[in-house]
Parts: sequence; structure tokens; C-alpha cells
Amino acid sequence: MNDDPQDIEGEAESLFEAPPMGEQERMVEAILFASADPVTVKEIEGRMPLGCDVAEALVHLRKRYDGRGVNLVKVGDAWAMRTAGDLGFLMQKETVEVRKLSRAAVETLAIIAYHQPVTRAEIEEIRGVAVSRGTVDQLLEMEWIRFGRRRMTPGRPVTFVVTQEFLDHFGLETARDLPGLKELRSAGLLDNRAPMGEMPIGGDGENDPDEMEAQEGQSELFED
Amino acid sequence: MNDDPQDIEGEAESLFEAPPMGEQERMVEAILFASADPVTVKEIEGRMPLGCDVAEALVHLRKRYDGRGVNLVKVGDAWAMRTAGDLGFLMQKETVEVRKLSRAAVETLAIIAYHQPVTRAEIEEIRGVAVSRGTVDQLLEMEWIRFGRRRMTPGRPVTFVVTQEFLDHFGLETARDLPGLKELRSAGLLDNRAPMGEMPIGGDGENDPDEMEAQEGQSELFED
Amino acid sequence: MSADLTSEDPKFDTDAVAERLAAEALIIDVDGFEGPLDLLLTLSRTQKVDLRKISVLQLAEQYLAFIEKAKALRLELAADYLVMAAWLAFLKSRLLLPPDPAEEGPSGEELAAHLAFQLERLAAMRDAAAKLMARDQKGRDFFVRGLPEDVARVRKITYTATLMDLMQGYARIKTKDEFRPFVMDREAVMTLEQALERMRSLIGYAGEWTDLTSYLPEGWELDPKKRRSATAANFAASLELAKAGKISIRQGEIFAPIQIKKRDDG
Repeated sequence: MNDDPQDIEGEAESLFEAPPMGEQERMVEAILFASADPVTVKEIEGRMPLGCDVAEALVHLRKRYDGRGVNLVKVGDAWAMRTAGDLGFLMQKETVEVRKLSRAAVETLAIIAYHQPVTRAEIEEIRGVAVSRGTVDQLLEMEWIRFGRRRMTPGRPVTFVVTQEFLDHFGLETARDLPGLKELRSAGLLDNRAPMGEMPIGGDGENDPDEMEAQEGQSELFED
Repeated sequence: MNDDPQDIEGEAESLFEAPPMGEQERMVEAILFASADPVTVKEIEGRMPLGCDVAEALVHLRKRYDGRGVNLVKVGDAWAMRTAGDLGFLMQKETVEVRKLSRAAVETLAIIAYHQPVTRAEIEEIRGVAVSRGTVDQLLEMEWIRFGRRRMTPGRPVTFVVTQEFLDHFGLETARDLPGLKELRSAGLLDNRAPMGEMPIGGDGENDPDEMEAQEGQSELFED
Repeated sequence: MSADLTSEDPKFDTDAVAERLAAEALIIDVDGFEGPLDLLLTLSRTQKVDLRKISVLQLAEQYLAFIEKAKALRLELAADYLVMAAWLAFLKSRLLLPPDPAEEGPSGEELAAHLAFQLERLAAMRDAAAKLMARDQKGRDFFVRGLPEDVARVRKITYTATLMDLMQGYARIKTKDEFRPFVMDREAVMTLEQALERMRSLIGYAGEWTDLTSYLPEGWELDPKKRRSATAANFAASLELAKAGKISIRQGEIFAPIQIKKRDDG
């Protein structure tokens, strides 16, 4: 523990002289490194050879780690080594997982794209089921939809419109490029069972108020 | 990330210049401190900003911790911070009871370490006795050995090699640092000499079809 | 194995008592050996020479004597001990007899050298194992970080959909729509919201005073039910728009047509 024989003649109260300060610092460093919890000065003292000045060793050690990637920090009356605060970003590992959008989200998104600007109540009316907050939040978070102008109706409900990000993702120049029902039908995506007269899509039914809105929505999309 | 504006004109291939070396060293320090297991250079690189020279930062860091209570050690192709070996006496509290290995297990481990990659039949030839399944299982379970490549000999037997965990446990940088390896090699004791004539030693299980099956199945799993 | 091999063996008749005791101790310990090679290695230690200079002949004799002794004591010996005994007896005869040029395979000396090599290698491996276990070990002599900070796995989930998904989704809703009977029920009803939306898009053109009735949707004025609903809705909507300052609204006298006009400042 102590390889300097001259030290042995030292103090009277301990049989062996305490190790040199540099050595004490190493010891404190090792103890703090290996401990699962912050360690109090008393605990460190209990583990070190007799006569060590733990407080002083801590001062040296703190200085040594000052500005390093790891710092010596005081936690209550105990001490611990911690990653420097500015390097916290290194302790994160990002894994990206690609998932398919849920059916509810796809349908909500489709309605917004075809009918924008559209209120939540309208989406619900079209889908026939309540739109969950989570679905809308998810689409907002993905930045595929955003809030449009408030509707000038009682309650002034917000409307939703699709974003440039949405158009980019789907390779569309404008939302008007979305295939109309006719195309959907010819692509076999729709049955021919019922007439589609009032469908507010792609230039059919110019009198349909939804259609007008949809066009207004287009301009709204690019207004900013 | 970079406070030296002149640096920005630097390299053409990266949009942002890598942080200065001192900063890179801090980052590597933080990453290694945060992990109980060795971290590969590749992993470190993956977590640092683009363009960092992790290898160089490690050289600096190793020097910085030279002779300290905590050292930077190389374990295979990974790096780890470990307390200095001479300070183990301070750490009774952290000591983990290492499972006592049987003589057979210790010998088998040594044979795998010094002769790797080595087949079960070769281990049996060296020890002069059949290797019990339990011994190999125990070493596999401790993650001190793993399956290596199949030997391109009749029966395509699997081989065993030691792991990074083995190197880490025994504080070895590489398997080349095994104690006395050079002497053993120059004495010809690591040569793979074919057993002579009808020497009645080792390798009972060679012709056991079940055994072959078992080895076959496992190696597939671990083939790299 | 033949019995006269042991009678030939001078060792146990002449050797010191100590060695006899040692040999007996070995026999008692027979379960403690890990096979014949382990036993041979232990026996070779009694020669007190470098393993490279060991006398394999002498070792073979020691081993055979051991086996005889064990048999005499009726100790159960594993088959491989007996196989080794037979092989050593063969080796011994090879080493003692002049080489037969007609005989194939390795000579007695080569076989002996290989056995010596095996013993030396086993001894070396045991020595290496001891050195390995004497190294500083993790968790005993050196330690890992006691407070590792787990790398937070930030799982970022990216959702995706294709244009086909979108179209199929829309088609799904629209197909469903056609079979929703209540949609038909509401065909003759114009809500305030619908009227307001429509009006908002139309008032841009209402620079001049226009009759509110002209804002009825095409076709709605023919069906009385539809006309009533649309008129009421349009009226309510125009009040809303007037309140919002988007339009001005006027009526010359009671029951006169209601007219609206876009407010330029609206």
C-alpha cells in the first residue's frame, strides 16, 4: 500500500503513514467510479487507509475533472461522478421505426385532403365515427396537416388543411392532383354500385359547397 | 458546435466541421464513463457528431488516464473505463462473487483461449478426457466462450473461441496478450499435432450422430 | 494385458516405502483423476525431471503397475484406463524390442515422443489456466462503472402511408357513405354551417345588393322542403356574416326581399 519506507516513522497515532495525496486521489477516484450510489465522505474514509484526508482528495479530484466529459458532483452530502450536462445528448440513441399509419388516421387524412379546409365535426360527419384526439394530434405532429382558418360559424371551429410536407410526401403538386372518385373507380378502388352524383371531387358537381371550399382550401394552403 | 468560425471553410465533404479534439475527447470520455460494458469505436462514432476522429481522441484519453485510479483499457475492438487493478482492495463492497469454476472448466477455458479456434475433439485430445456438455454450457452461459467458424474438415465440426467478455473479465486487450502465449508457441505446445496411431486419448463423442446434430444446430445460430 | 508384465516389474519390490505409499494414495484417489492422461501426468511427476526428458518406458511401467494394483484392490476402473494400459503395454514392447522393418506405422520412439508431448502440453495448459485465473479479474480486482448511465433509447416512430393507402381510405369512406341511409334522410336539410360555408365563398361576388333568395343552391328552390330549409339556413348565415362584419344586410319593408352586399372593409 505504501512503498515509501521513510513514511513509516511518521505520525504516532497510526501504525502506517497515510499514502501520498496523489495516491489518495486515485483511491477516491476509483471508489467514486465503481460505486453504484453517491458516496459520503464518511463512507469513503471508511474504505480508505487510515489517516487519509478524503476532503482534500475530493477537492483535487473535483478540480481534475473540472471541464471534462465527466464531472465530480456533490449530491446532498455525498459525491458522485456524472456526465457533464452539456453532453447529455450523447446518452441518447435514436432508433427510427417506420410504421404504417392506422386506418383511422389514413381516413381522416384522406378526408382532410379531399375536403380541406374541414372541421373536426365535418370529418366525423363524413367518416360516421368520432375522430379521436390522438389521430388528429398524430397527423399534426407528422406535419401532414395543420390548422387552417377558423370557420366563421358559431363556436368558430378550427379547420384542418394539408401541408406542403404532405404534398411532398405523396408527390403531389397540389391537393387538387389527388385522384378523383372517377379515377378511383376506374382503378377498381370503388364499386360501381351507386351513383356518385354529389361527390365533391375533382370538378364534378360545381354547385357543391364542399367543392368550393376545397378550392378555397387550395389557395389557403399556399397563402403563407 | 464549433466556436471557431475559421474552421467552417475547412473540408468540403461535411457541412459542419467536427468539434475540436479537446471536445471530442470529452465526448468519448462521457460515453465510456456512462457504460459498464466496453464500447466499440464504431458505436462511439455512431453517437458522436460527424467527422470526429474517435481513434485519436482515444489515444489522448488513454494517456490522460494513465496511472490514475481509473484507466482506459482496450478490450478487443472496444474500449472501457476500469478501476486500476492495484486498488481492488478498496472495493470489497463492489466485489461480485465469481462462480467457482471446476478444474475441468478452467482447463477447458484455457485450452480454448490458447488454441482457438478449437474443436471439441481437439480439447478432448489435449485433456485426454471427454469434455462434458455441462462444462461447455457453463462457459457459454458465462459468455466467456462462443461458437466460432466451422472447421473445414470432414464432419465440419464447430469450433470454440473466447469472447470479448472473456477479454474484459481478465483484463486482456487481445487474446494475443494471454500470459505465456509466446513461450508456449515457441515451445511448439500450441501446434495442432494430429494424434498418432491408435493413441487411445480423447474424442469419444466424435462419431455420435446426436452430438453432431447438436453441434450442427448450434453453430448455425452463431455462425458469423 | 498379461500378468508377467507386472512380475517383470522390479519397482514395487525394491522401491522405498514412501513411493509405495504415494502409489497407494494414488490408487485411493483414482476417482479424482480426470482420465488416464491425468493419471500419467501425475505419475510422471514422481520422475522429478523435465517432462521433455521423461522416460516414457518407465512411465508405462508405472502406469501398468498402478493398474495391476488397482485390480488387486478390486477397484472399479473405467474402460479407458484399461485401454490405455493395453496401449502402454504395446508401446512398451515396441520400445524394448528391436524395430521390425516390416512393421508399418510410427516407431516406438515416435509414439513415446508423442505421449511425452501430450503430457507436456497438458501440463502447460494447466499452468496457463492457473496463470489466467491468477490475473486481475473483473469484479474482484478491477471494477466497472458502478453507476452506468443507460443510453436512453429514443425510439422515434415514423408513420407512413402511401398515396394508394390514402385513396383506398377515401374510397372506403365514400363507398360506406352510399349505404348510410341517414344521409338520404338529411338530403332536404341544409344546416347553418353548410349555408355559412357556401355564403362565405359566394359573398366575394356580392359587390352589389343582391336578394338573399338568389343564394339558394341550384335546385333547392324547386322542392318546398329543401327551399324552406335552405332559406332559413341562408338567413341565419347572413345574420352571422353581418355580425362578423362581412356583409351589410337590408330589407326595404316588412316581407320585402332581404338583400345583402359585401362590406368592402369586411
